[in-house]
Amino acid sequence: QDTLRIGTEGAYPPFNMVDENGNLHGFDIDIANALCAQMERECTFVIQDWDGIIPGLLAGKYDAVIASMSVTEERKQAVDFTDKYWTNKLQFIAPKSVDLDLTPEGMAGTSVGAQRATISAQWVEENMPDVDVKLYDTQENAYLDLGTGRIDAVIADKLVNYEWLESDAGADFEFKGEPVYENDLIAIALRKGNEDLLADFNAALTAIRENGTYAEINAKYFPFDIY
Amino acid sequence: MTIRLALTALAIGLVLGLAGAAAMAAPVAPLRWLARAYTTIIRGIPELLVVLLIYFGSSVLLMRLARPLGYTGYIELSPFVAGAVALALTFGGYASEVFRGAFQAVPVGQAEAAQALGMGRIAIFFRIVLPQAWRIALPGLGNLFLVLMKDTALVSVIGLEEIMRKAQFATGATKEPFTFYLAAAVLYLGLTIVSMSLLAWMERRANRGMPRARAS
Amino acid sequence: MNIDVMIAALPKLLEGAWLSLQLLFISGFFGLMIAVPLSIARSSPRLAVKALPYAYIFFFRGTPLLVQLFLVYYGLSQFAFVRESPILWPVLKEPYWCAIITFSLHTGGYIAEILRGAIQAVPVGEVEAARALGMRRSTTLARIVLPRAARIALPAYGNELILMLKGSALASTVTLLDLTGMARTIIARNYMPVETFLMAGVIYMTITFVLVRGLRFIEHRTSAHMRGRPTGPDTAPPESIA
Amino acid sequence: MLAVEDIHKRFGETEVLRGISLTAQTGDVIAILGSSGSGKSTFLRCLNFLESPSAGRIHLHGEEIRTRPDREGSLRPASHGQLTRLRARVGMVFQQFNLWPHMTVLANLIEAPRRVHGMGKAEATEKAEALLEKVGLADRRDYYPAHLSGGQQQRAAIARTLAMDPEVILFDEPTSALDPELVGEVLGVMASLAEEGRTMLIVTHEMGFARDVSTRTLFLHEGRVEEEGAPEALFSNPQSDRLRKFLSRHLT
Amino acid sequence: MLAVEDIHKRFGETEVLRGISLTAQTGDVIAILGSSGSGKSTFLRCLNFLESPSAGRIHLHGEEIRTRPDREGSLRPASHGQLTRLRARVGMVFQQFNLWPHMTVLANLIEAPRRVHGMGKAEATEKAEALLEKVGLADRRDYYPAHLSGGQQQRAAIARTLAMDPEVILFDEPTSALDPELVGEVLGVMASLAEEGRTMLIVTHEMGFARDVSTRTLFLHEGRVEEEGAPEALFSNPQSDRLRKFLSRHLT
Ligand SMILES: Nc1ncnc2c1ncn2[C@@H]1O[C@H](COP(=O)(O)OP(=O)(O)OP(=O)(O)O)[C@@H](O)[C@H]1O
Ligand SMILES: Nc1ncnc2c1ncn2[C@@H]1O[C@H](COP(=O)(O)OP(=O)(O)OP(=O)(O)O)[C@@H](O)[C@H]1O
Ligand SMILES: [Mg+2]
Ligand SMILES: [Mg+2]
Repeated sequence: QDTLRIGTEGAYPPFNMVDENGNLHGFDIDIANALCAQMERECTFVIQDWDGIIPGLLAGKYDAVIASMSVTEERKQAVDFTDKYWTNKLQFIAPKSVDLDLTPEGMAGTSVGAQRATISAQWVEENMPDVDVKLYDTQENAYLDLGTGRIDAVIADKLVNYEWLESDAGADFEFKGEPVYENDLIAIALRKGNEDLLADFNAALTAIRENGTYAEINAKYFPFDIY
Repeated sequence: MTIRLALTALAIGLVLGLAGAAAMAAPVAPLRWLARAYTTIIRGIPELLVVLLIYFGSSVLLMRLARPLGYTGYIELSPFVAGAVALALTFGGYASEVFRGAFQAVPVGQAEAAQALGMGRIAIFFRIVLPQAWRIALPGLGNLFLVLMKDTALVSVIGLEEIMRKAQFATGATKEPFTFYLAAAVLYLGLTIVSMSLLAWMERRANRGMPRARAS
Repeated sequence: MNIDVMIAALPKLLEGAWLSLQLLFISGFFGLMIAVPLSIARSSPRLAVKALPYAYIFFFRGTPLLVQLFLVYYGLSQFAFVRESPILWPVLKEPYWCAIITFSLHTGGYIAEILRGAIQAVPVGEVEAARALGMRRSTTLARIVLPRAARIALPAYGNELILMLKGSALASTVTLLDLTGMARTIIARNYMPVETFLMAGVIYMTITFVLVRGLRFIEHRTSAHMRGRPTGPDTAPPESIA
Repeated sequence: MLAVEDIHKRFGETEVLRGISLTAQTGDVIAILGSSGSGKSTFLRCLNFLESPSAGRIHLHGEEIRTRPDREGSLRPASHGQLTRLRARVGMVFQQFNLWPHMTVLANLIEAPRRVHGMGKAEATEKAEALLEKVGLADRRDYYPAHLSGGQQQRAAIARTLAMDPEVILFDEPTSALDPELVGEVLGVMASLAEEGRTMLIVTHEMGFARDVSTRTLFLHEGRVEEEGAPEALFSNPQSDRLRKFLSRHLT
Repeated sequence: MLAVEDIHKRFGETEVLRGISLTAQTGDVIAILGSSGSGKSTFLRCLNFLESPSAGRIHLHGEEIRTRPDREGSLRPASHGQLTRLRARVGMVFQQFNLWPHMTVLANLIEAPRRVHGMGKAEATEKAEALLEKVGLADRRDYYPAHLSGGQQQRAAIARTLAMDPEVILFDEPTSALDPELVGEVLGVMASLAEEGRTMLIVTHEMGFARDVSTRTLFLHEGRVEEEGAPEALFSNPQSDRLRKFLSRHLT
């Protein structure tokens, strides 16, 4: 059997990122490696910018995308998804010194940063029409602007926000309110019609959930269960 | 990587640029149209698109061609080749314009003298017109080369690692965007120092025999 | 290929194109304003005069536009005094002005280099004639050197404008919804990158085409003195190598 | 050798040449006189198609230069191969010299013989040096044209043309930038070329030379041959008023 | 009016001018003869600092042009303001014409009067047209230089200089591209300028003109004034061998 080529972004810590030596690591990578081990297949990683990650899959540059991709209706038209391998929640963060009224009316007129082409971006645009949404290419840039006060709040995946709040730069900021969205399932994307591969992945996912490998990886990154 | 890619694209692009400029001044109308269409279109679409078109387009095309032959796997142009071709095409389009301007600035008498001596068109072009136009074209070409060097960043989209891409990884890893973009800037500046010194040297060579106006 | 998608995207894309055009023309104008004095100083034989413009051109040609844009947009805002300044911050807070400032400085460096080459290509005799008639340096520059240089530089300047048009796509990285930014936002929702980018590409092409035609027209208008003379049938370079 | 039939040339509205015919045999030296703007340079330039005539035929070395009319009504050469071949046997010295500024004097001289005749570098250099000696420029062989005086440039331009050993030579005011002493020398060189049997057309303001060396003299006026004939006859007994007026200044 | 003391000029190794001195009063017409490459053009160009002399002093209109030596040992003008002011009163006609190709003949003529003297457009145009009439170019006022014949370009260059009404005029072979008839006319114009009391330095190969119009004649040889004096004396009784040789061709 050929090696399985897996596409990922490498710019989404702590899920997938590249260290100083150019090596990929992170939650997604560990999961991917565990799955490959479970399926007893050889895997290689292909790094691809987020914007081109689905086109790259469709063009056959790689066979699966393990890049913390949310399952959405639009995406389902283009690709097939496995079962979820973690669940994403969206939550606002903002400076500790301000109070945010997280209703659509209360947020009207504020500017909120989000990463382009993410569920977060889509969620604010749909649920808070009067908010001035600023779209960033990378999550870091959104945090930078939050730090300088160009924007009032950032909406992003809870886990990503958590990571940033833990860092020095995030010291003056905190989560605001409860997660606004909890239905964001994260799964592996495959080209349509790859039924065998889909089945293999799902089987492997169930297996690592059951044999404790998943919990081990989870614990390595987060103090709480993210499944 | 950046340098090898840039130089390869430069070499092909210069040839394309010369050919384009020559065709735009050609007495044959269809050739002129072709050259104009080339420079307008290639300059009209974003470089990124050219890169993607060549890279993904070529693999789609190659696979289409291969399918009837019974091959169903995935084929692609190596990112290097695809990148070099795409960047060369782009460079060529812009360089055509620079050369065209430079050719126009060479006094006609120069070519006429060569014609009157019975020199062929190719000899006139390479021995008389080009060396003089070259001098005028160099600053514009230098600009383009520096742009080209930075365009190599676009190739990262199709998976070739190079400076900018590395900077982005480093940013992701350390959360200090400023430092790393600055580092990338410094690296590019280093490459620029080399390119600009080379260009200055070429200009000095090209300017032999050409008097310059004094400030007084 | 889905035509409906393309048509649905059009109004938004045109909105983005309008921003792109603003960025292009405003920074194109300021860039030229920066470039003219810069190129004049840069072509001076005196080291003291040409050192500074040289450094400027060197920096702005030598670093990627994206880096420059990030330095201005994210970099400057890192300094507390910038954020607290009542003059700087209202301007630098806005991505729009950050983009305009960066693009102007950037294109200024490139245009300066093109102009410098053209200034040095003006035959000495013509400059000497002006000096001998008692024209001041500024007059000589304004009336003889720059008009001649402008004509020589025009095709390369066209390149620079088009490159700037496309460079302006980077504005999308600082949250501006220019043509590219708009296209990318639309793609994030419709997952039709091919159709959407194609449509954006068509708009870029149209703008480029109009620019190219406009420049050709200016070229034609300013080259009356060169027409007619090269009636020789083969003053043109050979097409045979094409 | 050279036969020109009814050459016309118009620039837009104005007709600069209005039908000039001329035949020159081997060894003919034809002086062309005429006031400023009468079309002398244009006529020479039409002969080797640097300017496209509007009408007329040109035979060189017994071959007619094939032409086809273009949209604006000028005659373009139909075959570049033919034209290039013929041009290699017709030399021209330009009124504006048109030396190549990016080459030294020597390089200017050896360029065409090497590229056109495929002459070796050593041979071309030797020949060029002999010619430079002849026009008194031996010590300037490694100068660039911009560093030469006007007269030196003119002599370099003459030498460049002679380096091709052309059978027909077109001179456009070849002594305009020269002092009387050098004029004498250059005219001497030209007289010796005539003796070698070369055909020459010389646009000149040197009446003395026209009278002494030319085998025939033409007087152009407003694009037409106003008068033509043996130099003695023309100078001593001009028929037309124009020529008489033209010569008057010189004769006094 | 114009006083030049011991001007030297070297290009790298070669010394082209080796100490030339000269004074010219208002109304003087000084003809400068010399063989090709003797330094005539270089001398004229040094006078208004288009070329930086290596040594010497120049007084114009009673003012000394202030200079300071640069690193290569040439004298640079110390004050550009002063130089520009003085240049406006010294005209120069170049051997290579140096017309501005992007302007029509008329625009070439009115440019300097308007920008330097601040003359109104109408006035400048009127004056330019009168001058063009004088040199026989009235019908070419809207032509670009590239569309003019050699002689027409030369006359346009002369007219451009005269349009500034300079008190001192430097002519570098102003009739080289002209036919005898026009030479006569242009020399006539110059003679009338002399009568108006302008100071002129004329590099020329027209011995007749030098003899008839100049108040003094200089013969340059290898960068030195070989002989100088009243034209009659110089022409009828040359002292040096060089001048005798130089004149011999003309006198025969
Ligand atoms: N830039 C230069 N570098 C080196 N040598 C030069 C330069 N300019 C002029 N010369 C040399 O200086 C000498 C004098 O030149 P100049 O132009 O003054 O001669 P001229 O007397 O005007 O001659 P002509 O009558 O031929 O015009 C020439 O031998 C020429 O080769
Ligand atoms: N490209 C052109 N467009 C329009 N008119 C032109 C062009 N070239 C030349 N002419 C005109 O044609 C006429 C003849 O020019 P030509 O150069 O043949 O004159 P010439 O006899 O050589 O004069 P000279 O002795 O002054 O050199 C001139 O009146 C000139 O203005
Ligand atoms: Mg002529
Ligand atoms: Mg001279």
